[in-house]
Amino acid sequence: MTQKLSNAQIAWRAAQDIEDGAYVNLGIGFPEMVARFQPEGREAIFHTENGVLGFGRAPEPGQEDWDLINAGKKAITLKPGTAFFHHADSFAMVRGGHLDVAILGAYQVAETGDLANWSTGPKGVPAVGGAMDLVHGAKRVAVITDHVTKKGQPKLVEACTFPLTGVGCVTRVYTSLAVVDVVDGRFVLREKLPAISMEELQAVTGATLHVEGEVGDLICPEELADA
Amino acid sequence: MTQKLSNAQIAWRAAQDIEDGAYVNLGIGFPEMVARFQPEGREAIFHTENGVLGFGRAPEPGQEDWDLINAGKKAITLKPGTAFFHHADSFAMVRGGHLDVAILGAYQVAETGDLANWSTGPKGVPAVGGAMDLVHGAKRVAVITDHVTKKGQPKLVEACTFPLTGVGCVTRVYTSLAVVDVVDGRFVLREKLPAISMEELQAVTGATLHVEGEVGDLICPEELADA
Amino acid sequence: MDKRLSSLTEAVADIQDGATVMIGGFGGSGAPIELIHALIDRFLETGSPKGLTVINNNAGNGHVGIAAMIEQGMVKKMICSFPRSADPTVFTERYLAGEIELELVPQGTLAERIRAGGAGIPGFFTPTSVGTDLAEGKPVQQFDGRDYVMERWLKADHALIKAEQGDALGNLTYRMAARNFSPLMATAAEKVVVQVTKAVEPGEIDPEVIVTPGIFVDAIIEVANPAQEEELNRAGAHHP
Amino acid sequence: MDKRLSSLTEAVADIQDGATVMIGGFGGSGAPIELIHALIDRFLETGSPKGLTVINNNAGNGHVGIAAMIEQGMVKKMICSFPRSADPTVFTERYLAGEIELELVPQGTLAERIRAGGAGIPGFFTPTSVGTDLAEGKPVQQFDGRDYVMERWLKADHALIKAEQGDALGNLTYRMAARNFSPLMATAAEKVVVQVTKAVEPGEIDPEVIVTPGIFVDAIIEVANPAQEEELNRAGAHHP
Repeated sequence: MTQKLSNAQIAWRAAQDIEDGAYVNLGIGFPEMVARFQPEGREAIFHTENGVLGFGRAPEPGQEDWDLINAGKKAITLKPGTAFFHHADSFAMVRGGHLDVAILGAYQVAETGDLANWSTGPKGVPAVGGAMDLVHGAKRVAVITDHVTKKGQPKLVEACTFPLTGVGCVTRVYTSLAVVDVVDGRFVLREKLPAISMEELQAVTGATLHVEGEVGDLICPEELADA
Repeated sequence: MTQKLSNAQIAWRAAQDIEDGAYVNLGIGFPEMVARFQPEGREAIFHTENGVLGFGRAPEPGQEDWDLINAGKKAITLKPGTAFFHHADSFAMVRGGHLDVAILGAYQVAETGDLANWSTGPKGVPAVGGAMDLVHGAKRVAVITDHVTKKGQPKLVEACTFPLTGVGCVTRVYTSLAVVDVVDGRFVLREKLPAISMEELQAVTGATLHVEGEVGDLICPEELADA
Repeated sequence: MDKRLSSLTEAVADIQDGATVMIGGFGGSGAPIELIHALIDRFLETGSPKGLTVINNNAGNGHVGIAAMIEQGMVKKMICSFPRSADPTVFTERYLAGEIELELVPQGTLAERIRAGGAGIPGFFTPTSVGTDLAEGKPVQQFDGRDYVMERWLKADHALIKAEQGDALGNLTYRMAARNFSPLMATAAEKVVVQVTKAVEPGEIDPEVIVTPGIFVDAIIEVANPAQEEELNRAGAHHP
Repeated sequence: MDKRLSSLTEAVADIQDGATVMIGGFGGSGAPIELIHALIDRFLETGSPKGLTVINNNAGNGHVGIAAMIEQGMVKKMICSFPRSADPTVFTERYLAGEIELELVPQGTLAERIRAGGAGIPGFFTPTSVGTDLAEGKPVQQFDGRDYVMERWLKADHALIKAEQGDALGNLTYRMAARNFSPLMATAAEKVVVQVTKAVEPGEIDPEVIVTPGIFVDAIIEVANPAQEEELNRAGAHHP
């Protein structure tokens, strides 16, 4: 089992579930990539914690205005309809349930929907940012992640061993091998790579994958395989 | 004892204690009159609950813009430096202790500093507005009032019999006869009309008036006597 | 995505019997008169919506706007800080007759409860009303030696508000003191409908001066030259 | 009343040892570099202020701004949400050596605590951090069947912030995402000093577009062409 989705392919798959006009927050780092793959004819409106709604793509190198950045401190651009606001209003949008979707990275996701994505333990400098707010604010909290860690350990688990970001908050996980929903404290497999068997997938998953109805084929654009 | 200050004179006296640059909220009705009497060389900045700071005087009749009003729904005007904001920000100014002075009317003030100014009992339609916020927000809460009710009952009392607006909030009362401070649960007389004796004043006051040091003469401009 | 509607009728079509409705405005400034009157017209035609709980700073003035809603019998309960006005007869009579409920809330607490509803804060502590009748039955807690009352968030099914400019994405500006509660109400209702004096394209409003970002707004309807409640009342207007 | 100061030295003169200081900015956007560097210069000359508690979203980047304050040993404690950056070495080394304290606060909770400090709300409930290590020791209360953590207000002795325009009365506008925490911090500190890129006369800023009304501001100092922290760091700048 060597085949798996690239990060771009995972981000592409997550982007397919975002509806036209949805208000979306993308976590810093890998999740930011989701913005690149909005399906034709749909336009999401992106929110960033630091007070910008409806911003545009990254500027060309050299064209950055460093007062116009996202939560990852990357330069962004204006679009018609962009709005600025302060941090309390920004998190009113988050905490008040005004965002349709938040897409975040993860160290671990538990079958209960618990998420661990801010700390791998007491060593080093802890940093949480807006993740704990987002997981209890957005109407739908999804995770994009490799299916396993770099050392091959499952990231989908029965219970998180890393410090929690939020309890029972994740409803869908897009991994490098599968799309898995959290339903009533269980993982329910929705899609998997055609080339991987149920047994192989279960073997790299730390909790039981349930099947309810059909399991779809997880097929992403080939040209993103190396992206 | 027929001599007493006019409302304009009481308002004038209260205005003398407002420092240059002070942020001031004037209760609706009689207290609004205080704005007319800013001493030469001083300029207070007036706040109104409905989201305007640093506004100007009433417009000429016929020049009103009814989207530019104060909390008493009276038309006001712009001045250089006027700012608009929403109601939550407006009461953040109030509750957060950013106002230097609030000047309010009263049904009764107790020697404890308790204020009753919103309801005279269960009859009729109750209405509170922003008074309960102001009494616990402004750094200094002062009252302007006739010394007695229309029926001659004392308004400065040992304990309010009307429903309270706030507990222990008033620090100075400007009446038609005297200036009285609330100090440690006692009324301390600071100024009185020269023509009234201590005994006469005490007779129309519902709690003991204490004297600490000199009692000043309460002298207001004669030309305001009929205003 | 274009949040612009084409008619006032459409704008108020989905408010159900028994709904809680926040209505912007402080006195006449910011009152969305055309939206309110469209709602009254719907009620007069169809008998619905009725049994409404209305949240506004006041309880109507004269015989237009919220006063007219009350006059028509659409309102079961008012949540407000100051149910008095130049002509509060409509509310006063029904209140004294026991035909309308009143939840009286200090003005700053009303504003903060609405903000809390929009910001996902179910409860907060305020010094306002401590020791008064309006704190009765509410938890009191001490912080740093001072007593505070716990207040709950306030949310609504609908908000009807008035703004100055609105773009197709729902970004809004307001006009002077007509701003008041409207930006808060826009955050605290399930469905937020805004009458704007001028509908514009996205990008026409400077991003720095947007007061209500579009995320809070569901629909906008342009009402050029809107009526001003105070002016209607000074002219003795009635609706209908 | 004119809140304009004539020098940066004057602007930071009254910050005492052990003070709590809110500093605006999110990463480099909105960081009041000139005010911070004036404070560092004062410390280098006089040995004061030291033992500061600094509130900011981050904990400095590179060797300018807050990082330079930490590097000079002026900071006892950081209250922030994200003490990481492109070059967090200064904070990281001191933190791992136990030479600086850290109070880590979720970003939305940090913003709301500051707002609460400015708005006279001593405590509020938030769903953020429920069931996590960051809720340890905090009261939890259920509302409508869901758990919430009680958080306390956050106030400071001083706020140092950066704005775009400021008039003599202290009315402010900001520039794009440089707004972030600054309007909140302006409400929550005893003494608020603002470096503005352009100082103007009252009336020059449209009353509709003022973000921070002057009531929250104690002093402004014009710093035309201010440094941008991100650009300083990309150029490898150090202060001093």
